[in-house]
Amino acid sequence: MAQDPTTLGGTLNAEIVADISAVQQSGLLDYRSEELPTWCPGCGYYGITQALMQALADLHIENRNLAVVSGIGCAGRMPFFVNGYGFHAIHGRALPVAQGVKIAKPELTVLVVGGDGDGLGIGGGHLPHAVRRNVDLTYVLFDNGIYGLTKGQSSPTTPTGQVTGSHPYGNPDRPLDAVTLGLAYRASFMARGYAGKPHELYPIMKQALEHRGFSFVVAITPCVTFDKVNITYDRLRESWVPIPDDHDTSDLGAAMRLALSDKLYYGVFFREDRPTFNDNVEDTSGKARE
Amino acid sequence: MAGEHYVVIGNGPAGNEAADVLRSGAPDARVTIVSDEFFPFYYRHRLRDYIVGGCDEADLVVRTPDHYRENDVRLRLGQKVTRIDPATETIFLAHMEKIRYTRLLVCCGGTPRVPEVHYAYRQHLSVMGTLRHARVLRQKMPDLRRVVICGGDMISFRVATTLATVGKEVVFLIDEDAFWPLELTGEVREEFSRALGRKGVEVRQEDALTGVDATGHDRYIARTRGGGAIDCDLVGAFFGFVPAIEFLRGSGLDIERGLLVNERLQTSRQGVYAAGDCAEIYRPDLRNYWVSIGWPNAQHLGALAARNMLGETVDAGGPAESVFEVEGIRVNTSWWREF
Amino acid sequence: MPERVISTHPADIDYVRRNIPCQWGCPARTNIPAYIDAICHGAPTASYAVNRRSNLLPGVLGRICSRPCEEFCRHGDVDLGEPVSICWLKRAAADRAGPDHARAEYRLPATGKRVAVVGGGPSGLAVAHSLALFGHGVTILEMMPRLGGMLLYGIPRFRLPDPVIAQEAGDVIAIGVEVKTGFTLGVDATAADLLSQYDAVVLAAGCYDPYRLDVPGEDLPGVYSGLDFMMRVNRGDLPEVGDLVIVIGGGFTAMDCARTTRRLGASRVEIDIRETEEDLVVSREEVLEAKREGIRLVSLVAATELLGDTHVTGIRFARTRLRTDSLTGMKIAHSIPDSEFDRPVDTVITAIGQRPSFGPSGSGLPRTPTFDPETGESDVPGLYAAGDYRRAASTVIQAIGSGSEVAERVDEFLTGARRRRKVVTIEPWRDTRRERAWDFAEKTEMPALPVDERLASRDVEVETGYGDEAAAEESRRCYLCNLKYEIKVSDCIYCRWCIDLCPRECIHLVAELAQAPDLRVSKTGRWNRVSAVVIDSDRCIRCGVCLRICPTQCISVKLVNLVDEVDMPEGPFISYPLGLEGGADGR
Amino acid sequence: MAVSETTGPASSDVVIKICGAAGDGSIAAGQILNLAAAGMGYHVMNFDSFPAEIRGFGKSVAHSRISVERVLTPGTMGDCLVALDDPHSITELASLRGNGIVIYDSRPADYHEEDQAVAGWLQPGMIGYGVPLRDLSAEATKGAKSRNIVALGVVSWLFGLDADGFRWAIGKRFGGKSETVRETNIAAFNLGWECAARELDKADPIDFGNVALARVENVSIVSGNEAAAQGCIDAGLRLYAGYPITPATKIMEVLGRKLPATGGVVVQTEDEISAIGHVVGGGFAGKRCATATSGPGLCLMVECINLGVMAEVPAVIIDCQRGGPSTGLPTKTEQSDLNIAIFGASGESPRPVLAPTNVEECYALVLKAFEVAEAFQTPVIVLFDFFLSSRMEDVVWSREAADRFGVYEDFLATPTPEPYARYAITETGVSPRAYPGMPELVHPITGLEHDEHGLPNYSGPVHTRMQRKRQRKLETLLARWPAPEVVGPEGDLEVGIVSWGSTVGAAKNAIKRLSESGMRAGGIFPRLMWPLAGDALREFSARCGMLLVAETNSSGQYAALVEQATHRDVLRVCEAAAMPLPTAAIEAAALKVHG
Repeated sequence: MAQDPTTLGGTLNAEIVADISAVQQSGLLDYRSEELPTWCPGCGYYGITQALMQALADLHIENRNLAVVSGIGCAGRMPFFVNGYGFHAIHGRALPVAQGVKIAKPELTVLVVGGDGDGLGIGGGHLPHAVRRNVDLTYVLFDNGIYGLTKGQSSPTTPTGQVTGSHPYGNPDRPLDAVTLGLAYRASFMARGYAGKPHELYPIMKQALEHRGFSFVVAITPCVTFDKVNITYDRLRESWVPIPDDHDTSDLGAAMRLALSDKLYYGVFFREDRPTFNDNVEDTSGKARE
Repeated sequence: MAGEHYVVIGNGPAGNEAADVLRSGAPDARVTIVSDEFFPFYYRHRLRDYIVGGCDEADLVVRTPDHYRENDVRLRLGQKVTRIDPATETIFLAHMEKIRYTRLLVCCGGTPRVPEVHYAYRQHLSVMGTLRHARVLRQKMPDLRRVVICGGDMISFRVATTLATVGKEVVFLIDEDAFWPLELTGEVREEFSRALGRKGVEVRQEDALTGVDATGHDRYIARTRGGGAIDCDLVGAFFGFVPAIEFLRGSGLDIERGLLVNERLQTSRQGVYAAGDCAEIYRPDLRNYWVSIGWPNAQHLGALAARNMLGETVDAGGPAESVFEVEGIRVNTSWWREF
Repeated sequence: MPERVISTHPADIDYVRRNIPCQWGCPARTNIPAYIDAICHGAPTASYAVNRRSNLLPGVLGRICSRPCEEFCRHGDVDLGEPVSICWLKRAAADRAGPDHARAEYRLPATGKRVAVVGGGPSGLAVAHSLALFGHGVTILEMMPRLGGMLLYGIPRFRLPDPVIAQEAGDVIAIGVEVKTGFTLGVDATAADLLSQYDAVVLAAGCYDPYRLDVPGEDLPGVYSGLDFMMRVNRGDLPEVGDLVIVIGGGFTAMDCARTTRRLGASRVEIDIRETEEDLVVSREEVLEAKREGIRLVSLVAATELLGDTHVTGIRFARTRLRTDSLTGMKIAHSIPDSEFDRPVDTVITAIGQRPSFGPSGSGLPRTPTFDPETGESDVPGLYAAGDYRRAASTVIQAIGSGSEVAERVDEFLTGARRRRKVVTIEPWRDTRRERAWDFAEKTEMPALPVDERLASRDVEVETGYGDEAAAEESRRCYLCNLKYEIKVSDCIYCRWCIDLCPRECIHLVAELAQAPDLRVSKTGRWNRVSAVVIDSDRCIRCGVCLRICPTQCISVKLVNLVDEVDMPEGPFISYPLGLEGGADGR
Repeated sequence: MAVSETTGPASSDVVIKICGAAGDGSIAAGQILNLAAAGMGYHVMNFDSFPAEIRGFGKSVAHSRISVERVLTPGTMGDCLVALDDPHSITELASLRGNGIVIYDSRPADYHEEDQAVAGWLQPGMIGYGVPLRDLSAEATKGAKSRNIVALGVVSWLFGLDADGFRWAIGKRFGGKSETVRETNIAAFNLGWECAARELDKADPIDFGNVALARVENVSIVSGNEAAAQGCIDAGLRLYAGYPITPATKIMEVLGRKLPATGGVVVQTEDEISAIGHVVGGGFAGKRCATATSGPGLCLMVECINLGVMAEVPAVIIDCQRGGPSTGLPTKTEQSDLNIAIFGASGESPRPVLAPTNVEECYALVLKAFEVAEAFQTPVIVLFDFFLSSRMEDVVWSREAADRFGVYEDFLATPTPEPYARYAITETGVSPRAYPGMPELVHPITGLEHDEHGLPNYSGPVHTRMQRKRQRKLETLLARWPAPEVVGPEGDLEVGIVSWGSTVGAAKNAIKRLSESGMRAGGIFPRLMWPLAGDALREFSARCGMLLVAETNSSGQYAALVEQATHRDVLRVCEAAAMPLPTAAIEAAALKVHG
């Protein structure tokens, strides 16, 4: 009967049996809340979430030590779907709030999520400073080039010419590139991935979480509801190229050249170890006590 | 009996009587009536007056919805049961909802029968069993001049005479099966024919319907075995009623024409009972299966079924209430017999 | 996944049982989705050939099959309407198949062994056909002047015209089977005689010995057994029929007899059964057709005595009551004491079944052989039984299915090896693009003659067959259960796009998967319990929407076929369904 | 069928609610229904509620009232519920009349558990029409997504609303889409209509008679936001700067489409701070500029508005209020930004605040706001709310309508050089204004306190003088602005109702009902919220035995101002219940107090 989808058969079934038990044993379900995400069906955010949760599970991050901070927007809903301490803050201010969280309680793993409008539009001014302070956060920018929650207006990363709710004659502005920005600000970890390839995105997420300092991951994702033309699965599927193996992630210039090239690279562009804000706090307090 | 859910399918005399008994016998239980008709419990026998404007819909009502609210009976009107599953004690509704019961009573009455030999043109035949049918007929009434009636169950006599009384031309085709399912002697049959004739109905003996052609909107030619071709505005088929239990097929209940029940009105499946026109019971005195019909019988059986559902052991045996008076002629019959 | 996997894994065979229910429901394991798909794509000859491989007589079965498959068709699941008219589509293929369809796709080298098959009915033909393919020399020994057995003599012409039988029986002979007619077992030769002349003997002599009511008056004039009645009619030796006829029994033969008596002039015909109409094995269409012809059905009655002095004049019946057998769940009718009543009658036909007419006298063996009703093997080496003869009267499709199986055992006996077996082929397949709207298409009814035209002639075929459009329309209703749409769990991102766009809610979020005994999954709405998104093959309509929409392209289609694998000298031959490998069908 | 608050033939005034999960298309269906009905010549009012999630699982209800007469409120109880999904529709049954109609899907994809089907909850007396919406949708468009359009076909047949009118409206609604989309949706409509005609037994009395009134195909069925956009355009808006925020975004979208053709510019800024910055900058440059936002955005804008007040720069800010505080209830209505609009600022920052009461006034008052801003050289805040922003009414544009709120051209004095004082002290408080591009009048402006020439000056006398000057501009405005609307009989009143903004419709209905029940009831409804019309309020108050203030917030923000002005306690009829304050609440409050 309908209640019992029967995917039987020895040869036919071996794979699904193995896969389901793999999912159950992976631990990623521990990072999901009970509520089903309210994102539109087909949304790329699911792919990003899948990769992120796999990474969290791999690193065995304790739920009680996980803080997820977001602003406003579709991605802003993330804290409701994660089994951890979530803070759905206000528009554009996720980074300031998250910095406060991390500085006040350094033992937390602080994950900041938000969309392109939240992070590069209204909150764009906060980004360089979070980077500058090198607060040990993992910031995942869900970049779909659209304002989804308000039903389809142009965002800072909407391609030029795209027709949107706010630009019925085409968006006149040149889109920002989050990776170039992050590199220019010299984020101590700069990477990019694609929502439709969670297998490739997952190791990036893992490295970002492991990195000490501000790690900035740009996850390119389609908005299946409001952009059926530009940033779509069909178009993105073809255009992704892994960062060459011989790329030196400590070479900021090389990273910038990759970011500026016409190709859509995924992987880690740049990373460097430098003292985090909290390191400096300890340093300063040490000095003060002297 | 908290936790019990008594579900009654059918909102006629049997169902309402049963619901009353269940309500008073099990004050804490849930009682639900499900009926596929929107209209509340109404007097069916007034329909023939209704179709000719002799009374209005308000006059048909037996009980208003308030009654059920006060009685704490959940009345689900306009909800059709499509099947039941005694194994999981579930009934399924046409609007695709499942309801679980602990005891179920089926008393959904009958639906007009059209014999298979008339299947080829059944879309042109008018029937009358419910208010819904009656509404259609009432609407057509002003435009009716000539009506052909075939079949010949008890309602047919009443309708034919009523129509004749209001000045419609009525042609009544009577063949050897006409009085089906009544088993009448030749004399009684003659008596019926004469009674119809007296009321102004044209009776055509030994003739039967063999085809109906639609010649326009509500215009038909009724073809008969005797080679007749009757121009008319309506062809009424009155071949009695069959229990409206098509939805029970495949549920594992024993069905002959009706739902077969034992003396306690229990069907072949645990927890499922039947009463009224759709319950068929073996009567040793008649050496036959039997359906007791009519309003008082239905109420009586509904109450008996309810008492059995409540855990009593009450026998529905006893003499068959089967004497009816039609047009002053007394007949002894079951609602329907084999066909 | 490689191009095509061939599996003999029991779980894969079991997959077919559960997921291609029509094919498994067919005793001959006819590849139903494949042949319907072929019709759908305008390849009737391929469709006919796929049929013929398993059921040998598509034209015959397309008319009179008991259709066990349709009972299992998912389109007939609760709330899904009527099953696909699998049987009538078979006829549609047969009506259109070209004359040059394949008669033998493979033929093993000659073995020099000789086998006698007693009986040229459906099972005998099936045994002979398979044994011939295995390379053995086969002789059919038939009692009647023509091949066909019960098809020819037990079924009225208005349901199964003579030329159809002649054509399809002829196709079997055409591959090189010898036929001897006028042979009666126990008269012309005993089983022992045959065993001495042949390497193996298969008894497929059918059931011609009618069961009796065992009530007083059964031998009165005017009382016929159903099978005798039909055989006489089919031989042209018309029995005398009165005006008032009562047929006792509720099987196909009873229906056939009743309908035949209407054609012979009876005006009031009744079929009286012990149980109720609900419980009849014949299809509801068959009952409806009988009723349209004016025949009445009386249930819950059991004849206790046939009345009359020189000729039957009445029947004494008792009313019955149904009881459900607690062990089998079967309904059994018991007579009610003191419920007898009498009915007048002119002619009585008893049609309550038959049994094999082969008694101890016919074997010629020291002791009566016993046959295993499952396998058809006997305790005498080389002696087998097939069809009705093996396991009491049943259906044509069962007879054919059992014929093929017995032939495989005979071959194993003769060669010492099992040379043909069922295997499952699994391979990637393409998008199907079935449309949801096809779900709402009503079952296409079989066109039939008006009742007066039917009754006017004894033999004119009642059902006239689907037209081209009707066949195409009906074939589109098939869900193609041989295709399995599947989500690869490890690539899924749980985005639920497929669920959202799925037209029939056949895709579910599931939590658990219990391994034994069945692989069952439980649905969940809790995000932290969702371990997979799974397509329910039971409800999937193979529209392909999910396949096209999936962001990570993690959905695939696999074609699953249950087919024969034959050990040919040059390597295994797979009876892969024709019409699927491109070419004619244009799929 | 007993119908809603206005009188009129019962059979031709109907409240239809189309309910579904977000994404089921209930809102779109409502829009088509409105357009179709308005095109047929009926009056419509529509007020939808939908969740913040685009899709997902929130409830979404299109609420349309269609009547042969002009409609004051959308009505709370529905006459007909179109159930596009079951769980949400079951909850919506509570706001359906006892003899209401439910149109539901008779063939969903799977069985409902007991009590999960809306059809199972129909009370005796209600009328259910089961139609296989999903199946018909699949037949028409190969998917379940046109169930809403199929349902419209049913509505059309059932209520005798001209099918061609619907086809016309569907054509218009999908005008931008491909021919196929239009055709398949019309096919879906037709299937619904035909199925209803074939299968349904009509059992309800609602009947519009299938006769369209005089067809008005040029009618505008617009929301408050669309009316606002039109007001901006007709006022000669040159620059609109904004940032997307519910429920104000539509204003930007409409302007984005229409403004360029008039030579105006729409800038989508990176946030609201930037948006108001653009507006103040543009105002400084001498152009008419505006922005629209909602509460959270207004919070961000406050410092720049304050700058505009200080530097005396014209600007128009439309605040489409929504439930707060903080991000709050983005898709629910509330009138709770009154305080921030009037008082939100550092220091004392007087500026005019306007509040329209219906869609037509959204147009008129926005248009007028530009004139006031320019005449008095100040930011003007216009308070909308979600209810006004998104509800739709049939409107005919009329510039004259705006002028009933006064004409202020005479304040536009031409500045004279030698020596030019940007902030010259005048009797009205208004100083002749020059802006960049004007020769010989160059001057600085600043957010610092300044003297008449615009130069920073922190001295006590200057600050006092300038504070008074800025305050005096509002007094001038108040004196010029027409007296507030007062309704009801002259003389003493048993109950007087003060209300503002979108609650005025309900207040007027309440007065009507109270009067019908024999009570002497009246009301006063200011559009100029600030400066407060104190004299008018006091005068009205003096006539009233009981003074009620009705508004859709929980603390009674306007009530507090009225209390201050009238020196008496008022009865606060205020409730922030994520929906407009209903007529019944006002009526009940009045009756309760009055016995």
